[in-house]
Amino acid sequence: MLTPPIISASWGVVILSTLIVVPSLVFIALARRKKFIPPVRRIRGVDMVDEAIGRSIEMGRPMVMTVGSPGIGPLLLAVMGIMGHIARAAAKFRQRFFVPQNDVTVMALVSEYLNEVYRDAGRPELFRMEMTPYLSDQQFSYASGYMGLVHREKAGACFLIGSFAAESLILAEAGQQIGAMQVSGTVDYSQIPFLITSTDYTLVGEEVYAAGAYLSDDPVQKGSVAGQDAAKAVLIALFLTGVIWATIATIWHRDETPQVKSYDVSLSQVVYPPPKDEGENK
Amino acid sequence: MTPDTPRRTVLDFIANLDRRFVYFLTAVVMLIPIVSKLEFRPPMMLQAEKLFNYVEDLAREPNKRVVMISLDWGPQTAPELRPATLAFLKHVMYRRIPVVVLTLLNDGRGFTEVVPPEAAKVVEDARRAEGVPANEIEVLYGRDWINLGYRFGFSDAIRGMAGNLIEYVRSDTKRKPLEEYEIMRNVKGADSFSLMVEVTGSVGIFPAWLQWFKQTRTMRFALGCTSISVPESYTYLDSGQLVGLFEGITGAAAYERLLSERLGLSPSRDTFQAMTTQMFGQGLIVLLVIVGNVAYFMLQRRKARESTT
Amino acid sequence: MTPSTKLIGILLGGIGTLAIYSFLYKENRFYRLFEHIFIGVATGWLVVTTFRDFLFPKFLTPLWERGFTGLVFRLNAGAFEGQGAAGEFVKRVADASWYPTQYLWLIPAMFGCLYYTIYSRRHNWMARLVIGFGIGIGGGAAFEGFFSEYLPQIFAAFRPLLVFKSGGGIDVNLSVLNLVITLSMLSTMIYFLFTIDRHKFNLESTASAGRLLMMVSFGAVFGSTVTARLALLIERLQFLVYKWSIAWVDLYHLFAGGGPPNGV
Amino acid sequence: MTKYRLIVLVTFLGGLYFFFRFFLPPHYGGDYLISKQTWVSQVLNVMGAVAVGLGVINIGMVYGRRVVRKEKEWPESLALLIAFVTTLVFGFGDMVYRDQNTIWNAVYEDIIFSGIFTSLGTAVFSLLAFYITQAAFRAFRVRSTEAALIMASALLIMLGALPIPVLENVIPVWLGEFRTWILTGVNVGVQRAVLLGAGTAGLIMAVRMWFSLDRSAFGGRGAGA
Repeated sequence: MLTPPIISASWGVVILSTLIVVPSLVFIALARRKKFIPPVRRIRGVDMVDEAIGRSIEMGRPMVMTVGSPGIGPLLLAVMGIMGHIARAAAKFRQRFFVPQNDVTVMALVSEYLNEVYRDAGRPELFRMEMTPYLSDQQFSYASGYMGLVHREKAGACFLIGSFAAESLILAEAGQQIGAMQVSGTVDYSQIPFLITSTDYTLVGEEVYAAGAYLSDDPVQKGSVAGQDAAKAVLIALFLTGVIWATIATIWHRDETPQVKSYDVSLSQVVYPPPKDEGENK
Repeated sequence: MTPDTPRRTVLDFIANLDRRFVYFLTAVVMLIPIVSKLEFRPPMMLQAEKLFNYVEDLAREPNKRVVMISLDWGPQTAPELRPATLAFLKHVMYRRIPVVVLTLLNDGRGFTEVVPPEAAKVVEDARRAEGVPANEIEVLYGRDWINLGYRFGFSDAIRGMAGNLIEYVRSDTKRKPLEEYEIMRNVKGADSFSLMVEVTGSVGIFPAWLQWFKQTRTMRFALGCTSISVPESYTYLDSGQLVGLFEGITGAAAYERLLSERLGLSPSRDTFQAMTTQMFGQGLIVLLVIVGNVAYFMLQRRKARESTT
Repeated sequence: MTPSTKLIGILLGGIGTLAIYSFLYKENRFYRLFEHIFIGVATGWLVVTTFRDFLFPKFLTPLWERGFTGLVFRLNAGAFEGQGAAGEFVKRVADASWYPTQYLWLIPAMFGCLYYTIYSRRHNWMARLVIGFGIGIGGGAAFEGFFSEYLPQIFAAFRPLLVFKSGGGIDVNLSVLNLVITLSMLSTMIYFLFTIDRHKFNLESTASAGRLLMMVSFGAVFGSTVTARLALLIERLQFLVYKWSIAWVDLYHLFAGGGPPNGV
Repeated sequence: MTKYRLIVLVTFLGGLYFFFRFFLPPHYGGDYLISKQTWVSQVLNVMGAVAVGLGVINIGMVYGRRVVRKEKEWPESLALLIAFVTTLVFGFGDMVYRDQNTIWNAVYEDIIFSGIFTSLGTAVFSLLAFYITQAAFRAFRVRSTEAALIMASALLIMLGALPIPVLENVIPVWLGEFRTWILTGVNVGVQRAVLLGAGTAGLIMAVRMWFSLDRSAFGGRGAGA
């Protein structure tokens, strides 16, 4: 049977969201008071970001970054941690840095942020509107504009970190063609293979969030990575329980249903009881 | 040493083909079937055949119930999904099963007006060739098919139509009330349909249909999808929620083959050609990967040999 | 002898397509021209659709009809008072179209306009109000988004490791499949633990198995996407070979006299 | 400091509706909030729609400056601005004469929309066919275990899906089986793990941003960490 759509939270959802969110709040509070700063494993992607920055500065070629089209949300904020790191280096070494835009509200946010980074780095005069050119909100006109920009500016390093759709390979190949060093990262599952084949290193899924935390050097972010791990431990425990539950249920009911799975497992109905008006259709 | 030199350059060349050469090769290989109008006979696909047989079963019912097809695709996925839509429409129209056409995407609006008449024309030609009496040739709008056009609001629209279609939709694209059409006489909600075919390249629309357009004992689903979403669709096949599946262009071509072999409908050239072209392109990729690896492997071995000597 | 807009559209479309393809060889002026035109058109299109589909029908028209007109009539109602039919009419319109609440819509509009303060050096903190509001929405809506998207996924992972055939006996195929799904999911999740010392918990091999399984499925995704990507090129090639080339013939006939043979 | 507090407060207020809509029990206000959905999205749409001018200002500043100062690429920048203005003019013409057959509609629909907008979009999209071939050729080499695995699985999937009629009986059946197994087995598990991991991280990030917890957050206290 299919899971019914979720309209509002049940007690199970409340408990589950508490289990996911509260550990990270605790870790963040601890990290803020400097009581416990969890050790975050340095992922290779972080080194690659630094290497790409170094190489493009060495070559004297500009850096280009695209966040795809995530909209204002958690992913964008996480990616901005990485963007800030790159922008600080760009400001410090007076290297040109482009972040083409395809959403006006994201553009407002990103250009405000870059403005601030440059001001804090003591180089407010280096920030200009051309750094965040608007290439329209259409997926493929944005892609064509990005291709042209990367080729014309002879980018030395490209960072494709954010949320992408079919255009991911077009963006990645543009940098690949001119021999730029590329670091990519996305949470969009179906685009990961293309980024892997065409860029030097790919941050997979939540590595994007972790890299942002690592590069920002903020104890709060490190605490939140520890919180993520705790939340995942909760999920793993839930999965194991669910799988064992389903196995036992299948063995128990083997004469009626050959396979008891997903929503039919009564554990899931505890977490998420069926809506009342649905009941009569079953 | 001298006889070795040309072989080496060839190996190096193959292992490190210039990107422009690969682009050129792609264009040339894919142009071959298009320019020469080359067509291969499509292979049989199990899922397409299942759907075909299901429709044939429906055609044998004494009171043919209405079938629904939703064209949830736009210009960018049209190359893959238009053939499937066309093939299915041809089949139901030929079998005189009434069909309701609609779309949940703004982009699909234009296609709901173009594709069904195209299918109707093929069917009418086939009937003429068979010598069907003149008054039975035509595929009539309002009796054999109807276009509900673009329905706004995704799951809200699906929910509304599942409850009471005529009351929710009210009028067709010609802005006439639905009650006036013969096809709608026995239609109420989801239960009045025998089959719902969803053709889409977007994720998430089909699950909404599954959830809200309730699957009853007599109402079944079929899906036409782009080859990207084939993996996801397999889970629905696995659970028996689908009676059949169009797997991209290949699935549509297989269906066209069934139509032409079993019913004698003239197949759509474009579909066969697209399938052939796709096959050429895919074959080129497979070949390039194999050749590239062999060359790379041989180069590595030669390097190893040279370093030891 | 002016060619139809359809014909011009097809001709331009083909030229543009070739311009885009010329990028495959090298970035050049031809490509650059069409790239810029594309961005210009796409931005214009965005503005037009925003106005046509949203601002005009949903915001400006109601504001004009139900707010502004009413206000104008109301302010001038005094002048027409006691002037017979005209006065009656003005009063009726003023009452019927006076919806003061309509003006409340100006509040979100003004708030949205704060975005424009990013161009000001002194007042750009005000843009942060509306940006922050957007960030807050993202934060608050995340719960609903997370659970409606992932709760079904969580349940779907509850798979029995033993499946029986309906007649009796164990269905080996399905049982193994469920085992594979469960193991690959767990090992991938373990790969993504960042703060736990893998060495201490003996998870190194599990994590690297997770990474390898990830590669297998990325390959599978790549392989199954190829056909879809080729389909687009087929459409373009068919357009160029069949439609576009014929459009040139039509154009030629148009100028050489006589109507278009294909009637495009 | 007050400015900062105000921004934090507004950020917090922004999330309240969606949070309570989901978490309030239906009979204690949840249903009421859900019923206000259209109204709220209308408000948010108004806020977003008025910002559309930001893009216009940006292209005006970036490309307009190039044209005025005759910097490099100025002819193309001029073409961009002309294309933009033309689209606006005919677009609004099309809007005024809606559902009629005037020159405005014809130019907007046939030339600007079908001719340029759709054609160029599909053309850029179809570049993927070239790129995917090249990427497969270049990247699918047996250089390491990981690369070998990615290659092998992609190659087997492609072979399994290759609809060659001549080879219909030659391609072994297990290839098709393998395809189904990888796609519905390993792929399902890995996908779920990747998505859930990213989703969990996103949820926690969302909470952080809702309460403006980050030191380096976008909130006016300075970006420098």
